[in-house]
Amino acid sequence: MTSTVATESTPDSRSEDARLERELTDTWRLCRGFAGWFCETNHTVIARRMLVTAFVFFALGGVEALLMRLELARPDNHFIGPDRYDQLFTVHGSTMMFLFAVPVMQAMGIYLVPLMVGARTVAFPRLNAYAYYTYLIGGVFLYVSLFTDTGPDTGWFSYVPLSGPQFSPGKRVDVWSQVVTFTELSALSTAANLIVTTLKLRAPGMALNRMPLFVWAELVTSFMVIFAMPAVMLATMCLALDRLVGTHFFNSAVGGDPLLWQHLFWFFGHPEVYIIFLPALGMVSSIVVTFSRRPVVGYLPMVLSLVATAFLGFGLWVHHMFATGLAELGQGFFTAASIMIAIPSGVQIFCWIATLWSGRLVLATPLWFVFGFVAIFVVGGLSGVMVASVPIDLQVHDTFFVVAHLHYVLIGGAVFPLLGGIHYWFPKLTGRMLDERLGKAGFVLTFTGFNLTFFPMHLLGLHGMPRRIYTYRAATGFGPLNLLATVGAFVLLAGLLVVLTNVVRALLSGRDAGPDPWQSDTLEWSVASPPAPYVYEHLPCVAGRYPLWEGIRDCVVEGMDPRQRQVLVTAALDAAPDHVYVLPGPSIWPLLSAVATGVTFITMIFTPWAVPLGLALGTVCLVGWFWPRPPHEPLLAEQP
Amino acid sequence: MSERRRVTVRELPSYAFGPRDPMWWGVALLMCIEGTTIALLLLMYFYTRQRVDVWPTTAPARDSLYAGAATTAVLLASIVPTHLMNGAAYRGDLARIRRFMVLMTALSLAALGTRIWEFRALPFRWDTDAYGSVVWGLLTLQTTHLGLGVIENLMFVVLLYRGPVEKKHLVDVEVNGMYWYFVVGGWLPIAATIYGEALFR
Amino acid sequence: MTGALDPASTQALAISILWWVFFWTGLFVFAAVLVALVVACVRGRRRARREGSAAEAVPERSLEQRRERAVLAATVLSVVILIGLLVASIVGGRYIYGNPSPPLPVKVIAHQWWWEIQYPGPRSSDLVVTANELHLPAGRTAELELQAADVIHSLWIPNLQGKRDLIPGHTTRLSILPERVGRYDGHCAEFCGLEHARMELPVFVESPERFSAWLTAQRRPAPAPSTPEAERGARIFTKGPCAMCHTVTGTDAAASVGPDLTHVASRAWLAAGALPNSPRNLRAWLSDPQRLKPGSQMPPTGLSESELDDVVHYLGSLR
Amino acid sequence: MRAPSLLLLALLSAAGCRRERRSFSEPSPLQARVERAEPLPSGEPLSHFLDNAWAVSEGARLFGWYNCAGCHSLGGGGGMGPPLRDGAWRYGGAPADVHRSIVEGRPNGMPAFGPRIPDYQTWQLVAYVLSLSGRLRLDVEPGRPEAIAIGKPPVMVSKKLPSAEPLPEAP
Amino acid sequence: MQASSRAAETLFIAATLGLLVFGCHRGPADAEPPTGRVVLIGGRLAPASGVEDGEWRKVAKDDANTRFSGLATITPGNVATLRVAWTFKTGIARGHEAAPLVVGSTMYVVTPFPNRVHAFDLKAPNGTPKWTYEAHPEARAQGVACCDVVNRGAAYDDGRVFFNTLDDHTIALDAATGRELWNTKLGEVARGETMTMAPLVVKGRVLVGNSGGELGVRGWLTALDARTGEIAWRAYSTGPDADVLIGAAFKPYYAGDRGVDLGVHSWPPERWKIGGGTVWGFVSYDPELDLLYYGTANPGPWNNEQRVGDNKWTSGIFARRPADGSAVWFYQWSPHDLYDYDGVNESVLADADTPNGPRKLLFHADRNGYLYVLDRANGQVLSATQFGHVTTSRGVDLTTGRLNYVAEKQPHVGQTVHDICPGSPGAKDWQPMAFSPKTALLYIPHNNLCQDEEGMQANYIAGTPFVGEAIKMRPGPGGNRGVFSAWDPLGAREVWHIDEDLPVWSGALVTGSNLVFYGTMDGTFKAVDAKTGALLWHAELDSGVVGQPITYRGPDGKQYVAVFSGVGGWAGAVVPAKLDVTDPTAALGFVNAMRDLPQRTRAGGTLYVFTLP
Repeated sequence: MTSTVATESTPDSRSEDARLERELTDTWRLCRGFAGWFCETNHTVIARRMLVTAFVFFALGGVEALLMRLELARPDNHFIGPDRYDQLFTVHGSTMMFLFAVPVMQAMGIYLVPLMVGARTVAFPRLNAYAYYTYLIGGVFLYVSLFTDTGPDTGWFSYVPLSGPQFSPGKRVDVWSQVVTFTELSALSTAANLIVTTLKLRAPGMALNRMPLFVWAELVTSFMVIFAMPAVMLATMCLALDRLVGTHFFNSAVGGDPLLWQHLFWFFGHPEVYIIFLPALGMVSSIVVTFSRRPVVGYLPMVLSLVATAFLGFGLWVHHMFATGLAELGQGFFTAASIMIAIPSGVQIFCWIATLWSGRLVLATPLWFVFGFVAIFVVGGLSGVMVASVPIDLQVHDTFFVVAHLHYVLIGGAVFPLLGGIHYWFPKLTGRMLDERLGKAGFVLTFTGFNLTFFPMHLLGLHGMPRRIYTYRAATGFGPLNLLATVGAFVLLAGLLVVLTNVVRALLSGRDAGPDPWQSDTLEWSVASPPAPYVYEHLPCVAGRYPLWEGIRDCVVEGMDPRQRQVLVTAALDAAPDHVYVLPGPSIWPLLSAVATGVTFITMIFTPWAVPLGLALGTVCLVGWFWPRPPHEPLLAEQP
Repeated sequence: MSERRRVTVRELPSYAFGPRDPMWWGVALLMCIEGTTIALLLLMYFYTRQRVDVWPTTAPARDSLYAGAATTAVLLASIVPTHLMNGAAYRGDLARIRRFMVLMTALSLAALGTRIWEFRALPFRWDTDAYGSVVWGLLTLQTTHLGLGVIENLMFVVLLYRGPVEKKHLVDVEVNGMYWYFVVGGWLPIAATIYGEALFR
Repeated sequence: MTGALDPASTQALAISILWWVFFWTGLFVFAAVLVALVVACVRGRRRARREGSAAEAVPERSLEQRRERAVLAATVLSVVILIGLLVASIVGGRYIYGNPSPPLPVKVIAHQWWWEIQYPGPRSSDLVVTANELHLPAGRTAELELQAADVIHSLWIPNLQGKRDLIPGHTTRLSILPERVGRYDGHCAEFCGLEHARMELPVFVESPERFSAWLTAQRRPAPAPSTPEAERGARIFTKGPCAMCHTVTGTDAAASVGPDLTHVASRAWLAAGALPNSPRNLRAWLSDPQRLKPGSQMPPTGLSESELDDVVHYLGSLR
Repeated sequence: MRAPSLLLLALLSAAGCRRERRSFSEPSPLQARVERAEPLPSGEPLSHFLDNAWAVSEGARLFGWYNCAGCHSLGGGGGMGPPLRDGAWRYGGAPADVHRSIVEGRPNGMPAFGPRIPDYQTWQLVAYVLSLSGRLRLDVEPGRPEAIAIGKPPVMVSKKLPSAEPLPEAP
Repeated sequence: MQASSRAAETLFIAATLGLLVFGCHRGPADAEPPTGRVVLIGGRLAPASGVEDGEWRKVAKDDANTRFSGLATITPGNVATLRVAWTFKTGIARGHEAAPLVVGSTMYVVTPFPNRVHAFDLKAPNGTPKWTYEAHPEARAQGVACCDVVNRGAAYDDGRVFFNTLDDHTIALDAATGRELWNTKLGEVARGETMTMAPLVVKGRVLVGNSGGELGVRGWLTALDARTGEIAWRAYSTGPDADVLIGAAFKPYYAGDRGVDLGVHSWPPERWKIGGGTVWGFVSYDPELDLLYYGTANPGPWNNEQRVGDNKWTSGIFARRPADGSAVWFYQWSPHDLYDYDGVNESVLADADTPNGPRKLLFHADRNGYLYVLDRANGQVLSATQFGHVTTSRGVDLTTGRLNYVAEKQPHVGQTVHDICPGSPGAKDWQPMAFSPKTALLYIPHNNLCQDEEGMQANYIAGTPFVGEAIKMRPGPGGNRGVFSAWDPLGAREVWHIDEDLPVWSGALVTGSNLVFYGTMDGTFKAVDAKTGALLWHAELDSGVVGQPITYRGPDGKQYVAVFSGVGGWAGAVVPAKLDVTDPTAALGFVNAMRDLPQRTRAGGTLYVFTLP
């Protein structure tokens, strides 16, 4: 279908372009006004809201971490009582894992994947809006509960029977299980959105082996979400049923089993940490390629290691349960699997180093964050290999050594690449450049603060400091290292505040970035910054893996009707154009459905009548959402 | 202006069936999610089974077996109209689509009816013991899928008879048929587990 | 350097050796990666200064193959290292389970926020029930049978052995062969509620002679109160709130939901490691336990001052 | 539109706070045990226990520990002692009457636990006993225990607590 | 509607299953007999004691506990015309488990709490007592009576009537006037002790025992001097040999029962002080051997994991000298009892001529589901055969005497074990069986109950229950909760049985004219043929029958049959105490099996006397 026609920029083609732009702007215009805010479904708008919300929750999680550090700074400290401290560390863990890490990575995906694959929108924009509102309601519900003394207090993985009906009275754990259900519902919707966008809306010519590595990372992550999240939704639903209507899934007295909860939760739990970590790998790949000014070494090994990490991720959840005394043979298998998963990550790091080794480096701030990532993540990875060995894990499991390990791989492995990605894509999102000096200063402070805070925890763990204790005796000798960690926490806070000031300053008076400040290789740098609502005037088509570098920026798709919100659907493997369908415009129904879901789940805690209520609301929303809107393309001319 | 390669898409159709259509992928992913949930709940059933000394603790009465068989029969029967409806959808034959959609919706409502009979026939409640919880869990999960399917079918019936029927709705009909195959397919392992256990106890 | 890296038992020794193997290997790998990163950074910067920062879309074929072979080599090396570590881990693992000689049976039951320890004897009447203190003879393997009375706990004595969870509905085992005599700190390592932080277990490893002396002392029922205060204290104890939860073998107080106090005066710590055992601390604990361990299931007894003195005196006599 | 929603939020959070508060060493609301004789107040101090889920769950634990379950059975269906699950009260079902039954005992075999149970724990037991007949707020009702399945009591039609005057002496 | 339709449907299935089970002649024949059983072939049995006097001087008719009366005026032929002669309402609505006594022309009865004694002049039977004695027991004793405030009857000897009150007093009354002669206090209600048993008077010794095993009460049997009421001797069921009166004369048959101070060393330290082993059943006496036989109840607490060891001397049978109480032999029915199988059930004494000479036997239907035939001279177990559906044990090893338990059915703390049969009330609880030397058969009223059970940590507080088990009982296989069976002890096989819907909680009576009388918990008093079990006559009483029927010859020479109605006891507690049937664990789990009883009968208490028109 591709025909090559030589054209030159005649005056009428320039005016024809202007008319095209006017019609596209009109077709894809954003909603106006207060009401418009709620019915907007443009993927860049929703993604920006999700990013801002995620970072607000990151800040709240950070405040909770600081309060915990203040409590642990001195032995026998009663700055916060045990009840309040339990709520703090549970809400800190739940916020960081469910309300920040997964949503922020998916928000970056929702914003960048359509741009990178050359599409004007995600496949299901209304589902995307619904996902954001559900996530927002879940997060607000958690924090309203925390401020009404109903914050969950049994840890971010809430082991039964402590979180069961007998040992956790009141509605605290119910709040936790419903918040998890909210965030998982949102993550599943976003993941489905990303998969279909990546597989069906790629620009013509972008076969699977020409997709950018960040898009590969988001695709693999989304498939992990699809198969991991149902486990935790099932687990929290069974816990809620145990607590509210008296079922016996986890009641060991009647045949249930507390270990069943652990199996179900960690079958989701371990893939969850890879769901957080894989998009970060995609960001690092993008940054390394751009600032090495050359293609990545070993594109295929990188993709295969992403897929390998995903598959292996599902096979080693039992390493969280070595201390439960399961059969030794089983532990041997899971030790091997847990050690082997270090290999794909190792391959990625070796490929990045090889790329840097043979590239022409531009030492911009994003690359500094990548260096910080490599340094910290390798330490986290190695302590991970240590924790994979059963005998060592029996010493360090549920101690501050594990707290150090998980922060090294999560902050090191995910937050540092994320900060690098923010510095790298900030110009594209806002059209402004961040200040390099402030960026590097922020990195240095964050890097030192991080290591000051979390490296001493390795030693504390080995000395015998258990996890989740609100205080400790002076005689245990944990005091000095804890004080050091608290000081480090404030240095880390300082670093993050520097990054924040850099962002705010850039928003107010940052240098104009233009479409491609870093002369990068992927398609999102071929559009304006920030991109127009219709993103591409002409949908691009691609002939290589690094389109902007291979100078074939001018391949375009024509024949799309600018007066309709048309989407070009292409084949999954080789992205050959297949058909063009019309996308529904903005709609209020995603918000109404999210509110209906919210009302149902929240009232479910208090009364079983929430189920019929939810059924009624759900039906109304389903009909409102899917009912066809004019203009109609009637199937049969004569029938109404 | 360098040479501009052009890919023309003006002649492409406005809808496509099967995996060529994004909505098909959306529902396929929903089937993966719900399929994983069914698989995990079945694993929970067998995990709990090996921990309880007497299983099934309160055996389903004969009445339950009849009810289970009835639901299974109705669901299997509903596959035929679904298959024919898909065929009609491929050919765009609105009259036959309507007829089979009504038949399929009727059968799905019948399945909902026999499911209520199943719930009433169980001689134990969800809070009697671990066995009761897992069986009620499996049945409730499947009823959720069944309920969603019934609502969608009803919506389609109303749309096909009253509303503006568009070309792209053919794809939606085919996708709804696929989801219905999943509802029936999801029920078979659950029925085999619950009622098979009671038969060969 | 207390804790896991100061082993006082065969199991802890095996684990600490394995730890150092993993540590030094990890350090080597970390150093190698860091060096590679720095070198790559320097070379890359120098190349950028030499050739400018234009993007090199299609790098030279032969150089690219050499780089991919380098990556392959690094991967193979790390696979070899990881397999080595796996083998070391499995070999090391064998030491923490094996127990050659017939073990000393000890039963540990974890409650919300204290430890119940039982030493079964040859006859049923030789059973010793104590709380919040574990005595082990040096040189003899002790097999701890672990059960939980309410939620999941985890017994962890860093100097002696890896941790093992105590799970309601399951019985798990932990075998320890202590070598070095001394006092070690045990902790609850699985979050178990409000006072998870104050659920410690002091462990005393003694010579076999001292251990059997201690055991025979613990087997004797509580000595009868000798002084008038002790008698008054005993009466308050058995008639008042104490006998609703605690046992003093030999008296009418036989409730078992609270710790056994038959030989409470012989213990080094009070309230699972909350505070050292002294009459003053015992008095502070009895008058307001919620201030020292908020959320603990020990209620304020509401005894008057004189009643408190008598009870403290009586409990002090329970050697 | 904003005022009522704010009011609703305040109401909900107050109810939430009251339901969830963990109070450990607060002094007994009814002064020292020694002043047992003065008339039992009604109203305020009770919501401190009757609307607090933690107090009810502590009451459930003590109902087992202090052997109330021995005579009144685990689910409150009765045995040696009368059933606590139905609406019939031999010595008055008001919280104050139940409190007096526990503290002073009753002639037909209920032992006096006054000197042996701290006062706030007695009020926690009262809260749990009233939950056995479904008299507490739905969100304060305790969940199922980690034990053999007993099933919830039939929810009482009238949530109103019975009046304070005791019934005539049982035959 | 839904509940009843489901109940009907379960009955339908149960009935068909029941037929299946009945068809295969449930009973010992098909259960392979435990190894090494001694079979006495062609033995002739004679009642240990004397000739028929037409009276009913002891609750069990005679020291051998046969409950057999030689009277034969009422015959299977004319029993159909039996009608009420007179009745007396006691005015108490609790469980009436007592047996009336008839001495000369006076009948004496003891009522449940508040334990009144009424004497009736049988010459002018108009239902008004000649005299009434009010014992005024302490009201708080009702709070520590585990299984309803019952009393199982009085004893008569030498012009005196002896009986126990719930608050641990043994009282002697002058038979003629009802004047109190002496009143001895024997136990401490504050520690949970009560007394419900019927005393037995032997050679001037009044033998009484306590109850309260569910409250951690340490059991004893006490002998009081019949004239003065002082304690002659007291034999504890646990503790050092001195307390248990074990001395040189003690020669138990089996090695497991030999040892020093086993009552201490088979318990965790000091736990024997709250170890149960109470004595609340019936006592038998063999004048030739001069031996008393009585059973000891279950060890405390029910949760077996809190009392590691065999828990000597609970759930067993003692043979003692009445003079000084010294123990001669002991056998433990259920060592380290797991399911509250008290060993207090009555022992029927009988002699048998066997090919190798006469043998002194003892028949005992225990709660663990076995019908034992012992040699009552030395305590050797001659045969132990299952007479009900048993899943908790595989059989009794006759070489060691030990009952071997099924490990999977052992209750544990925090774990529910299902299908424990027989349930805690046992295959037969206290309801006494009768033995007819004419048919040489035992007539056993018993239960058919199973249960699900979860162990819990029992917390000992003096005066409150010390159990540690959460139980839910269910009807046994066949759906019927009770059985009345005739059993040939020598052949160790069942002859016939009648399936009763409710547990048969009343005593049995057999007469010289081969008539067997027993009552059901829904208030039917039945007479059946001793040989075939055919129902010959029944009468509907005002309340369930848990009493012990007796028969006597009145002053007018006619034969009378008397029985108490008044549902109660552990099985019937749900009615008089108005327990809540929505809680399956109420009344230690019995309510779950007796949900329908409140609709089947009302609480009450009436003495019925029947005679021919």
